[in-house]
Amino acid sequence: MPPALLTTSLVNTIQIGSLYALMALGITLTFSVMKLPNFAHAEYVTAGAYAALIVSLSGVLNPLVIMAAAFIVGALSALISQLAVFKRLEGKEVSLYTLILSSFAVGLIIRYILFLMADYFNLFDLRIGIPLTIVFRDGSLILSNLFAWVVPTSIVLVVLLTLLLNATPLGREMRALANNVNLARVIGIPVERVKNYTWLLVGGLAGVAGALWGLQTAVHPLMGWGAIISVFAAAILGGLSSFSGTILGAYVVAFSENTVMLFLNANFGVDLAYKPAIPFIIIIAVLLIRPQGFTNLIRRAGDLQR
Amino acid sequence: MPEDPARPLLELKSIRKDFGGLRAVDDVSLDVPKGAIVGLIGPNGSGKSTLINLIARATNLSAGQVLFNGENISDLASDEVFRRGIARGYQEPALYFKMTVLDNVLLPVKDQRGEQPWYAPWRRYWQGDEAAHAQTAVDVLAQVQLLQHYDTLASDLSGGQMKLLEIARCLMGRPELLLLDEPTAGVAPKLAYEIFQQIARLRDDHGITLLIVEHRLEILFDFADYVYVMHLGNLLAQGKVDDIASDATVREVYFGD
Amino acid sequence: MITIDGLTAGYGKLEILQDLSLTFAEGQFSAVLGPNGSGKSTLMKAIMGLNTIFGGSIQLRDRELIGLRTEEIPRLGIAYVPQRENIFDELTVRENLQLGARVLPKAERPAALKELLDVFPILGRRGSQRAVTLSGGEHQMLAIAIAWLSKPTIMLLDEPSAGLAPAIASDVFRILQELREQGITLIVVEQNARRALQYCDYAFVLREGMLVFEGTAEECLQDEETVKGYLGVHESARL
Amino acid sequence: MINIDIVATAIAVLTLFGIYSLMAISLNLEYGVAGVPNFGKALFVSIGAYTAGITYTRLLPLLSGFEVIHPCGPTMGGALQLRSEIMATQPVAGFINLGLTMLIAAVIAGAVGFALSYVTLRLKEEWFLALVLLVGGETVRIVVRGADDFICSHNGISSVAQPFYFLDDPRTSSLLFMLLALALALLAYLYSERLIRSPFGRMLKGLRENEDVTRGLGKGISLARAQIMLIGSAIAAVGGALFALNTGFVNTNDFVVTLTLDVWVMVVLGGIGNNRGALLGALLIALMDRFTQVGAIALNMSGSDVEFNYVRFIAFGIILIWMLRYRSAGLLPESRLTTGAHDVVRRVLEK
Repeated sequence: MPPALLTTSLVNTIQIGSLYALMALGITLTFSVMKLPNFAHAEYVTAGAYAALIVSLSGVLNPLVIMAAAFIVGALSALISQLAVFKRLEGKEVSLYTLILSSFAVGLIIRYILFLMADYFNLFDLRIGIPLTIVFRDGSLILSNLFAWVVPTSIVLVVLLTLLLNATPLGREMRALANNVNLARVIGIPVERVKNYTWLLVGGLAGVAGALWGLQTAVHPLMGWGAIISVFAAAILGGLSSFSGTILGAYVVAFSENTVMLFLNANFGVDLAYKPAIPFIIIIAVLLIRPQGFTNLIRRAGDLQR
Repeated sequence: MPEDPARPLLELKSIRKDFGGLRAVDDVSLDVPKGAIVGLIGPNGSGKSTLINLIARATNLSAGQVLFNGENISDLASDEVFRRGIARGYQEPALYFKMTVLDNVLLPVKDQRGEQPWYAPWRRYWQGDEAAHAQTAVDVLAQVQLLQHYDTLASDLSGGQMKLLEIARCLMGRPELLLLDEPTAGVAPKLAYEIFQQIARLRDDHGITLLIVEHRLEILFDFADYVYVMHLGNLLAQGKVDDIASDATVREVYFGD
Repeated sequence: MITIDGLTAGYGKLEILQDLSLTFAEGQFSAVLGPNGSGKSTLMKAIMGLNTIFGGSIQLRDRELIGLRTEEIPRLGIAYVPQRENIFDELTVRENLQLGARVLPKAERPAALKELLDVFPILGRRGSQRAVTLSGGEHQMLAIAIAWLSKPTIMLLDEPSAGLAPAIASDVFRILQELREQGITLIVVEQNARRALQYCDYAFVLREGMLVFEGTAEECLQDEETVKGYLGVHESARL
Repeated sequence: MINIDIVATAIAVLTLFGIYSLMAISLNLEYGVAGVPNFGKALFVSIGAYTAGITYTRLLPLLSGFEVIHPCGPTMGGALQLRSEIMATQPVAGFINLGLTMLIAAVIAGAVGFALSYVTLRLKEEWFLALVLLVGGETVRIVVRGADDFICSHNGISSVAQPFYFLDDPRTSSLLFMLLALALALLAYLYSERLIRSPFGRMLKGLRENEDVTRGLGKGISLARAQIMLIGSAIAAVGGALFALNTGFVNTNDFVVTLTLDVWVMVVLGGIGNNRGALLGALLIALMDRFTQVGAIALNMSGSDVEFNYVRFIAFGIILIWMLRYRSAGLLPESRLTTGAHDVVRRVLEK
């Protein structure tokens, strides 16, 4: 594989991996706190991307404002799906398959509302209108201002989220809920409120991920849905429970989709059309061979440090 | 294998069970002789239910052997254990709540022709067998006084009836050994006595051997031949009912003498 | 302090407690005794709003508890230590303690955490360990500490010594006695009657979901044969 | 106003109903009766369709004594023409090909379903099976889409025809095809009804309610689950083959997760565990599909820009959530079907 291709693919890995991490952390958080594999998560991403697109089309080009709008829209769509659907089903002791099915349904509704809207206002395949400039060039390696936005922002957000979970009372309560919800009730944690905050956080992060994503590719109602399996693959690599495992998983998935795929293509002639199969293969392999994902590896390393 | 009449029906040889760091059952050896009603008592968390689960192979042993009729069944799956003749009841009734009483008892009948999917659509092939099983079910249900309820959903039964249905369901598998985990839990005192009367009849009329975990000691002591006492995963004492009832160790674990 | 009147409670359709009436007095260390399945744990859970209530009332100083959500009850000064899964085992010991203190006003938390180390010195050394790595005795201490940190006036404990070696079980009861000296009303479910009676002031004996005996610890010990009969460990019970 | 050909619409809806019924009955057997969450329905349906795509381009010419023309790329037109010629002039070859297609599809899908059910044994959590099947379906789709020679990668293959193509009157031929689809659906319905009312069906319900207890009662549950996956997958593949014949071409884009969801909606809507419910669900979705198409045309002709298809999916989601929330047993809840043992006991009691 030519070195130029390698560098580009590594840059892509970092860029895409950071976005995957933002989205996959949401999946992990929903699964561990709410015990729900939420397939509607993809749609919070798309909703955030459209919020960002609309704000940018209205002439506001400040990336912070754009991301704030995406955060709010993503957070609200997540909270609404909890209050209108998931919470009501939860009280009825329904099977997990009912919950999975309902998350598909919620996703369907949001996705096609976005379709209707995009259709009506002609908002297909537009990019969020921040002008593209090149900030770094060294031989074949070209970094645009998008890279300068996307990568640091997602890394900062991932760090902030990790801090929130590990060093704030709210984060502690979320983890307490994930660990033992009955005990959380018994010691007086307001479970419903913590859940609502979790949804806001999860949706908001997904929204921002959508906005960042919309900076580098065109916004389309299917963009989130198209990535959902990669994102699930990352979360499953984290054992659906470990946050550090999920982040690692996100970069592993991005690395396999970009660098490994290019490597296979260059050396073994594997068609690039098979690229979408990579996260699927990762998921099946992990579920079959190592369902706990990276969890124990990381924990062991952590325990050794003590 | 020639059958040794002196050989116990069930033998546990130094069995052990660890859950992570916790040793739930520690080096327990015990025998259940053929045709006996054997009681297993001990305070909460002493490992009685785990022992039942180990014998029925609902969980894996960490060490030791379970011999049934002299055969080592430690590595069999739970369906094989049932087919060898060991049936078990659960502490919380584990019935098919959305199925009728009759369907509950018919399901465990062994080797049903109609259970082969390739033959299942041809009624004629299995209908005769099914009618015969239904006749057996009539007898079994009549014995536990549930015959009138044959068409009721299991979820609509009372707690005591659920316990009886579970015993009836075990019987349909024609077991040699029946493991019961607190057959009177959550049942009114009067009914509890009746349940034990039914249990005694299983031994007397059908020759079924019983191993029973029970906390109503006064009822158990009326019916059991032999009692094992467990505490913190260990076998603390064993003996005939009269010895155990006055045994200091039993009083120790239950009262703290 | 807690007055239970005509309480019928259980799980799903199952009624385990039958029309139970009793009063836990303020400042006392009460033990709830009885064989397995007699409804001891059900009583604890009913107070905490964790199971189905079919009828009756549970009052804390004239305030009705039935109908409150579980998470509101700790705010009234009642802390509960369940028998199993009573710590957040994936979190560190320190985080467990911080969660225990969360009901307190912010200003009081550091003092409470500091005071804790006097009562439970062992937990200070384990601060950054994940709780799952604790030994059986430490685990139980942590569970009690979590409940104690909310500065409750009443603590309910469900078999705090279950599965512990006798020496450690006695340690647990000694700690409970210390808490009682701090003025906390204690209600303890226990299977080992002798051990409970050694430490508590007052005992209730349940059987088949009904109250069959109550009295001070001395009365229980004097009337030991009767109590044993109720617990099902006496020969006379066979007659 | 637009003119709607009522007869043609009815034929189209009923054909679709027959095809959907096969899919719904297969999922009802797997999930409704045995509790196996087959979120890979699209995979098994697609196996049927891909098989049709291959047999109609490779097997059919051989059966009727022609050389196979490669159906992809520049020779595509020639292959299509050859297919038309054979289908129009040699109906017997067409029927043999149809029978072989269904047989091969059912065998392959059944084998795949049988094998995949054993995946469950290795999974840590029960719902992972749903995920593995969902993802497995997509993986196969991507691999098939990437393979050039299989069904012409992403272009799809269009040399599939329904067996009554030789008739001059297209209406008669589509009517006969509708009858074929309905007959197969009826067959599947009768077969699965008998299965549910047999001791095997009773064991499957036991498996659904409590796996561990059923195993503890001496039942080999892994085998039973594999068997029902085999049966369900084979039925779904027959549905998939008909689906391909009905649309006239095979394209991987038709077999995405949405198709799986469609089938789930049919079963949830109609009644989980009830075959008649599955049929009702299939009928409602077939009607909805058709009316969406008609509605979309009507809407466009009235000058509106709104894409009616989107509204269909939104309505779909809302119906699904509403059903799950308020009528989780479906429109036709499961009945207490039994083996006849109840009649025996009733007679004993009456005596």
